[in-house]
Amino acid sequence: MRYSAFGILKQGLTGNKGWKPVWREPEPKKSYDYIIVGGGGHGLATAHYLAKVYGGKNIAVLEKGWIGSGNIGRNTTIVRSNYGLEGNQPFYEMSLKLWEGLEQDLNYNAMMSQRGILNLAHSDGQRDAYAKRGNAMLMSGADAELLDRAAIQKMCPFLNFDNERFPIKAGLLQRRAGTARHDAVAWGYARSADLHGVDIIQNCEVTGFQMKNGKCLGVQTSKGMIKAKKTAVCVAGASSRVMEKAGMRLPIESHVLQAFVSEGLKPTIPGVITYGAGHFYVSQSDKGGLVFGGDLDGYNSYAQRGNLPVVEDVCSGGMSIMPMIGRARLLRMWGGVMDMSMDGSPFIDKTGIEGLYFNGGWCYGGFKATPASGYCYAHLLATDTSHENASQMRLDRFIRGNMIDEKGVGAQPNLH
Amino acid sequence: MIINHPLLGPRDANEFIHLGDESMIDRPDGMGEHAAKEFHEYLYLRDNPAGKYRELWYHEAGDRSWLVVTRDTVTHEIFNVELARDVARSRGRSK
Amino acid sequence: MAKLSATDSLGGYDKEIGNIRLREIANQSLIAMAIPQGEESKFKNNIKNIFNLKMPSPTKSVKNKDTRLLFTQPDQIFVLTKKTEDPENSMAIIFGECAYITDQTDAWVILEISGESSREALERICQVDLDKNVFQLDGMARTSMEHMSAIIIRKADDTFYLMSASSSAKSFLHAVELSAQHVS
Amino acid sequence: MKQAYRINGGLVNKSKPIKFTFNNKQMTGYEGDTLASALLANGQRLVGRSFKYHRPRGIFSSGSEEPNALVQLRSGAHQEPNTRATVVELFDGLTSESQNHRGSLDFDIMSVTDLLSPFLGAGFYYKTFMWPKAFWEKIYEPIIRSSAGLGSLSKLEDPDKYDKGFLHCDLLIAGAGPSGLTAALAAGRAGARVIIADEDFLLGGRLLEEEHTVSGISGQDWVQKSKDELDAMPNVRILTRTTVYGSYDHGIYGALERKTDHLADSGNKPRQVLWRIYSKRAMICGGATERSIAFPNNDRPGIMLAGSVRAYATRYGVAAGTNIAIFTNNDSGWQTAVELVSKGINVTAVIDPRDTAPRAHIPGVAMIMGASVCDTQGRKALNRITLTNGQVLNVDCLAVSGGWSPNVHLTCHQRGRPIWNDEIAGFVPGGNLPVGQSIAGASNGEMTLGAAIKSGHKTANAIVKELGLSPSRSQAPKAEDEGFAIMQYWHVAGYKQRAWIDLQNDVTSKDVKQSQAEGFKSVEHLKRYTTLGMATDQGKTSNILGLAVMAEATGKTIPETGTTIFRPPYSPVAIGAFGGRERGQHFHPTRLTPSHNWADEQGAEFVEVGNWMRAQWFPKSGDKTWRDSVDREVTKTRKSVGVCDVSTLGKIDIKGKDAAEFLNKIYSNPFAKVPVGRVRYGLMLREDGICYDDGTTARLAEDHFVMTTTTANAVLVYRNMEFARQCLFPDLDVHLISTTDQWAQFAIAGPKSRDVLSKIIDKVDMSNDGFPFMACSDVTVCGGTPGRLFRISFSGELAYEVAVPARYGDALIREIMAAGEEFDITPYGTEALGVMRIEKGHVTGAELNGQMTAFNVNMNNMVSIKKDSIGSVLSRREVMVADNQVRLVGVKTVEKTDSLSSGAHFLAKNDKPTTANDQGWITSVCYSPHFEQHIGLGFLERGHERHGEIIRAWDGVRGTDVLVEIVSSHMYDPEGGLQRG
Repeated sequence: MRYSAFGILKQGLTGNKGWKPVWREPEPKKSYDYIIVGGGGHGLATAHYLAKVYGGKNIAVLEKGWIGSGNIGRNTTIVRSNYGLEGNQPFYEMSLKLWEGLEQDLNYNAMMSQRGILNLAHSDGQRDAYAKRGNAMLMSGADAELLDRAAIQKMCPFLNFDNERFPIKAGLLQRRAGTARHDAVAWGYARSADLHGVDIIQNCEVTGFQMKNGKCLGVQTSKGMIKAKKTAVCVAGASSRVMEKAGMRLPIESHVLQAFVSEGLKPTIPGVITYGAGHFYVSQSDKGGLVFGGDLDGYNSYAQRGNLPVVEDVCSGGMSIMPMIGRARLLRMWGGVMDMSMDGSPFIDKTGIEGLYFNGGWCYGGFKATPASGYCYAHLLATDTSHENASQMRLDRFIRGNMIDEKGVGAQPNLH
Repeated sequence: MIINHPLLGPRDANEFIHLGDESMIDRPDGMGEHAAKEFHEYLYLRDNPAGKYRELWYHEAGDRSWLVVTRDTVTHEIFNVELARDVARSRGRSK
Repeated sequence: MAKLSATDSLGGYDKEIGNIRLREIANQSLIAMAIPQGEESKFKNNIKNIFNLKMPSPTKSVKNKDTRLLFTQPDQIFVLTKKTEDPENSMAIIFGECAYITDQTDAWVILEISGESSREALERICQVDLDKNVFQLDGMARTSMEHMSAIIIRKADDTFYLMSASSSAKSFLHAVELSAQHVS
Repeated sequence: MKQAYRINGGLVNKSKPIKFTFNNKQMTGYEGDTLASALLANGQRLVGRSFKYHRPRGIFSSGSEEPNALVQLRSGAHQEPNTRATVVELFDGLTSESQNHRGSLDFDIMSVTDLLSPFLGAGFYYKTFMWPKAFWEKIYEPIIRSSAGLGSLSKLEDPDKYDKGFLHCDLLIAGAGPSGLTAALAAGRAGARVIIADEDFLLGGRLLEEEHTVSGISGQDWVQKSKDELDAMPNVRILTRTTVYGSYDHGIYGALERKTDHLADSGNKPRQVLWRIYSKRAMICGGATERSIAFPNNDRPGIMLAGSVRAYATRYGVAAGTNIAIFTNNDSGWQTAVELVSKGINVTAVIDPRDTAPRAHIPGVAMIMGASVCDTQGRKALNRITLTNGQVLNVDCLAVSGGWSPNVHLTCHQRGRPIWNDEIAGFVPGGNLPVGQSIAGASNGEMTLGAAIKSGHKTANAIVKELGLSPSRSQAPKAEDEGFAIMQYWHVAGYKQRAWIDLQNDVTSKDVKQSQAEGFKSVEHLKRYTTLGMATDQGKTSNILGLAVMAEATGKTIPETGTTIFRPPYSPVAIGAFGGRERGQHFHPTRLTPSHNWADEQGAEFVEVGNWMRAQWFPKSGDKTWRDSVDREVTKTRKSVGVCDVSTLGKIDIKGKDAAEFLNKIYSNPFAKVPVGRVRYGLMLREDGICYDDGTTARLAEDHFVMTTTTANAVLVYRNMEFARQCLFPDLDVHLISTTDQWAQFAIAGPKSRDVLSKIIDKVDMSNDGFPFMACSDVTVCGGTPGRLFRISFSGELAYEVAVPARYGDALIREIMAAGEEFDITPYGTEALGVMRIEKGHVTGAELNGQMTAFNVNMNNMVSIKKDSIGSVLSRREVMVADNQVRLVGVKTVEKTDSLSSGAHFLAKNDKPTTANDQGWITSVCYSPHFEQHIGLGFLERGHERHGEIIRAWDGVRGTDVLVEIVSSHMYDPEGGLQRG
C-alpha cells in the first residue's frame, strides 16, 4: 500500500486496523534470473535498483535470518561523502545524492537528516590533509568547508577549548552529510523491492553454490536448490564464509566494531563530530540518544560483541573532546562484524566464476554506501560492466598495485 | 580478553597488539621465480575462518614477544599460546 | 670546560600522601644485556661468577646486596645496580663477547611507592594481580599503567619499584600521585 | 510538608531526617530512604511524563528497573539527567526535577500528543513527513528533534572526577541477596578470594524488602549476621553500591562502584570507580524482576509493581497508598497482601484471574478470583479501577504482579540465549553460559527463598572444589519455600483503551499487534519497529509482556517467538566513568625533551608531535609574527649556526653478529657493507611496497648499529623489526632495544657548526678529512661525558648531531649556547627545521603518508633489486610504477608575493576543478627566506619530467588559486656541496 497523509488519517480514525504487511512472504521459486544472497541494506538496495532502474525481472533476495539483521541494523547511521581518493569519492558522492532523494524514491521515510559532519584536526599536518581531501570532494561535486578554530567554537561551544591535550586547529565540514534511521533504510528498500515484484525470502540460508564446469548455476539453501542465471553475493561480514563455498579466498578479514548509544537526551549535539586526536565520533539520534563509536577491537571476530578496552578508549576520547557528556549514561553497547578489506575499500566485481558476482569489503563504511552500492551492483548485474563510479572497486586491484588506501596504513585490516 | 603468555602467565589482551593470521610468518622468497604471485597471496588473501584461528599477537607493553595464539573467532575461547619464534623455527624459518 | 652536570627526571621527588610515600630513585644504573644466540650457558655462568646470582625468572627478579637482575625479554635481562658513569663500557669489559650491552639508565625513571595503602593505590592503575600471595617478594612484571609502559617490582611487603619511560616521567608521576590521593 | 504516608517500621533511620526538594518543593525524608521512597512518603504521586505521549506517570518500581520515575538530579554542572528516583540514596540538600514536559509537570502542553496518538502508532515516522519534499528537513524533522529525549545535559564540563581500577578474585558473586550471601559465606569460609558486589547500598536483596525467617532468625538479622562474618574475612571483599554491568571474555566482568553519589559533595574524590574484575569463576545471583500485566489504562500514577509496594512498606516504612488493591496472576501478590495488612495498610481487594480458591485467607480483604482489572480512572493519580466482573473499586494504589522474570542479563552478554520455563513463566539461563559462570537463586529460576539459599550454598561449594579448595563443613541456612504458582496471564484483551507494555516509550498492545499486522514479526523487528524495550530501563519490566502479546497475535508460543539479545550494560553507566581519568591534559601522556626546561626559559612556543612537546619556534622581542621568528632562525642557521633538539627521533640500538645482514633485509637500499664509523640514509618499505619510514643508521662497531626513525614511527618501526627478528629470521643473531629516551640529541647546523662543536667535543679531529660527511663516532664531550657524534645534515648545511645520556641534555644545550655565543648561535624549532628541509627537498610524514612509493618520491633507485628486502617485490607492481604516477616535485609561486597552501591540488592552467582534471597536490609549503618567496613540495602526475612548467595550485576550501612553477624537489644547494664542505 502506498503511504500518504490521507492514508494515515484514515487508519488513525479506523483504529489502525487496516495496515497490510510491508512485504510478502513468498515461497522460493525453482529458479530466478537473479538471486541476491543477503537481505541486508546492500542486498535489498541492489534488488530495488535492479528492478526499478535496470528493469530486472524475476529477482529473489535470500536472507539467512530476518531482513536487516546484519550491519544495516547495527551501525551508527552516518551518511557522508568526505573521501579523498579518486577510487572512492565519486562513488560516495553518488551515494549521498541518492540518499537525498531516498524518501521520495521509496515512498518511505528513512529520516535522512543532513545536519553535517565535522572532522576535527589537531595538527597543521592533519588540517592540510583535510584540505587536500576537501578539495578532492569539491572536485567530485560534493560540498566541503575548512573551518578554523573560531568558526568551530561558534558552531560547537561545548567542545573542549580550554584544557585540551591536543588543541583543535581546524575542521573539515560537510554540511550535506548527516544520519539516517538505519532500520528504516532496510525496510524501505525491502518494501519497494517487494512492490516491484522481488521475492524477499527470510530464514533461507545459502549452504552452497551449484557449480558446473566453472559456472555458477544457482544456490543450495535451507529451503532447497534454487537456480539462477546470475548469483550476486552481498553478505558483508560473512563474505569469506560464503565465498569459501565457491572455493574463493578473499582479501578480507572479519573484525568486530563496537558502537554505543546513550540514554535519550534533549538535543545537544548539532551534527556528526569526529575527534582527530582520539578514537571517537558522535551524533545524536532523532530519539535523543548520543550514538557514538571509535575503533575496531583489533582482533578477528565473528562474535558480534566486543571487549572493555575499546569501550574505555572511546569514552575517554569523548570525555577529552566533549567533557559535557560525562553525566550522560551509556545505555547499550553492541558489536557488528565488519568485512574489513586489505586496503579499507570495498569490492563490487565479477568473480573468476561465470554467473557469480561479489559485493563486499565495506569495512565499517557500509551504511553510507548502501544506495550507491545497490545501484552500482545492480548496474554490474544488469550490464556485466562496472559502473563508472565503482570502476576501481575490483578484486584484482592488489595484484595490479592499485590500492585504494585512504588511511595509508597498508595491508592490515585492523588498522583501517 | 586474557592471553595466557607462555612465559609470563595470564595477561590482559590490552597489553598486546594484534597483527593477524599466523601465515604472516611464511614470507615467500623475494628472489623466487613466482615471487610476485606468492607475495600477493601472502599479503592479501586470507582464510578468515569462523572458528579456530591461529593468529599473531605482540606483547608490546610486556616482554616484546611475538606470540601465536590459537583462538576461536566465534566464541573467543583461547586454546593455546606459543612463542612465535618457536613456531617460526618449526615452520622452517631460519635466517 | 666544566663537566656536564646531571638532571634527574623528577628532580629528586619525595612526598608523602596519606600513608603512602612516593620518591624518585636516581642512584641506580640500569643496563640491558642481550644474550647472543648460542652463548646462553656462557652468559649464565658469567652472571653467576660476576654477580653470584642465578638468572632471573620471567616473573621474579633476583638480587644481591646492590644488584638486581630482571627478566625483560626472552633473550635479554636488565641489571639494576649502583650508579656509575659509563656502565655500558665497564660491563662490556667484564662480559666481553658473551653479552650485548646497552645503557638504559637515562631511558627510565624509577619511582618507589611504599606504605600501607600502596597496593590500594596501585589497584587504580596496575592491572597485574599484586595480592601478597600472588605477587611475592622480588616479583616483577612488565606491563602498562595509564598507557605508559611500566615495570613493577615488589621490593618489600608494601614497597614497590615502578619504572617507566623517562621522557614521560612527569605524566607517570601524576598517575601514581593521583592514585595515592584517590585512596588516601 | 509532613510525611503523610510514613508508617511504622522499616530500615530508615527516623532520628536522621533529611531535607530535599522535588521541583523546588521542600520535602523531608530519612536516612536510608531512596528519593522514590521519600517522594512516596510525602505523597508525591505524579513524578514524570512518558516519552511519546507525555502521559502523567508515577513511581512504578523500587529498583533499577524503574521506567517512569526519572528525574534530573542536582543542578548546574552537576545536573544528572534520567536518574532513577528508585536508586538515588537521599542526601541532605538533594535537589531533583521532573523531566520531559513543556510547562509544568502538572500542565504539560506536549500532552496534546496523547490526543493525536491514533495517528502516531508504531512506525508512523516512516510513513509520513514526506510531503512536500522540502518540508522534512526544514519543518518536520526539527520538530521531531526538539521533542526528542528525556532529561538534558548541562552542556558544561562534568566537574566530577572518575577513576578506574583492576581487581582479581577466585570467585565474583554478582548480587548480595539470599543466594549471593549464602554463596559468599560458603566460598569465604573455604578460603577462596571472593568479591561480592551489589548495586544496592545495603546487602540482603529481597530479605530487606520482604519478611522472612532464615535459620530461625528474621531475614534482616540473618543478613546483618552474615555481613559481620564476611567483613571479618580478609579473603572477602564486599562492594556495595556496585553494579556488575557486563560480562566479557575470559572471566572479565565490568563493575561500577558509586563512591560519592550518595553524598552531597564528592570531597574531590572520584564520584565513581569503574572496576575491571578478573575472576576465575563467577556466580550470578541477580534475583528476579517483577513485571506488570497489560490491561487498559494501566499506566496511571499509583499503579505499581506489587513487590515494590511491599518493599516500600517493609524496607522504607512507607505506604504506597491509603486504599490499595492488588491485581496478581501469581502467589507473590497474595504474600504482598498479607504483609501489607500485617503492617496495618488498608488493602481493599486482591484480584486474581485464576479460577481457584483464594491463595491465602486475609480477613477484611475482598478476595476476587477469576476477575481482572479492565479500566482505571484518575488523570494525575489513580482513584478508581473497574473489574471485568463489573465491580468498581475506589483505590489510590493498584499493586500489580504479572510474575517475575529471572535477571538473566549477565548470563547472556556473550550472546547466549535463555530458555523458557513454563512453571515460573519466565526465561531462565540457557546452556551456553560465559566460561566460568554459574547462576544461583531466582536468576536461575529458583523462585522460593529456601531453594535460592540452597542453590547458593551448593553452587558455591561446587566452585570451591573446582578451585582446588575444600568446602567448609557448614550447612546451608534454612528457609521455607513460599508458594510461587503462576497462571500465564499477560493481557486483559478485548477492550478498546490502550494497554501499556513499555511505559517509558509508550508502546501499547495495539502497537505490538500493528507491528505484527505489518509483517514485523521477528522479535528484533518488533523491538526496532515499536521501540519496545529500547528505553532507559532496557525493557526490564516490559520485554516479556511484549513477547507474550506478540506470541498471542501470531498464535505462537513465547519460546517460539524468542527473545532479543541482551547487551551490556545491565543498567546504564555514566560515560564519564568509562572515560575515567584520561581527560583534558591527561588524555594522553606527555613526553618532554631533555632541553624542555631550557626551551621553556627561552619562551619557546611548543607544539604537540605525537605525545611529545617540541619547541616550534623561539620568539624574540621585536618579532611581530611567528614568521619573523622562524625566518630569523632559518637565516641565522644558514648564515652562521643554529641548534635544535632532535631527541624525539626514534633511536634503536641494534646489536649482534648478524646486525648488518638484518638491516639489509629491513632497508630497501644496501646495508650489508656500511663501514664502521659511517652513517647511511635508509629507506624502509612496508611489505606492500609503500615507503613508511626513513632515517639514518650509524655503524659504531662491526656488531653495533644505531638506527634513527621518524618521531611518529618509532614504535611501529621497532614492532616491525621485532616481527622480522622473531618471526621471519629467527636464527639471525640480532638484538634490539629502544634508546629513544636514553639519549639527548642535538642537531648543530650551519657554516659555523664545526667551530662550535670543536669547543664541546673532546679530542676529535673535526677536520673534513678527520670527520667527513656521514662520519660517526663514540666521543666524550665537555671533558669526559660519554657521547656520540654524527655528521649528518637535515638542513643541507654543514651539520652534526651530538648525543649525550639524557640526564646531561639540559647541561649540554646550555654549554652549546655558550660555546656558540661568539657566532651568534640561534636555537631553532620545528618550523625552521621544516623550512630548511623543504628548501632542501627532504621528505617527511607529509610526503611519506603511507600511500607513496619510492617511485613516487623519485627514490626508486634506492630499492635494490639485487636483494630480498621487505617490500621490494610488491613495490614493483604495474600500477605503482606506471608512467602516469604522481612524482615528487618542488613548486615555487610564479608571483613572488603569492603564498601557497598544503592540500591545494594541481590543475592545468585552463582546466576546471574536477576529479578528471586533478593532476596532484601540494604536501608541504613554507616561506623560504633564502628564495624570498613561498615554495613547496608536492606530487604531480609525471612530475619528474615537467620541471619548468607553469600550472595552478587550486585550493578550493581555502579559496585560493595561484600559478606555480614546477621545479626539482632539490631546491637548496642541489649538488650538496655545503653539507660535504
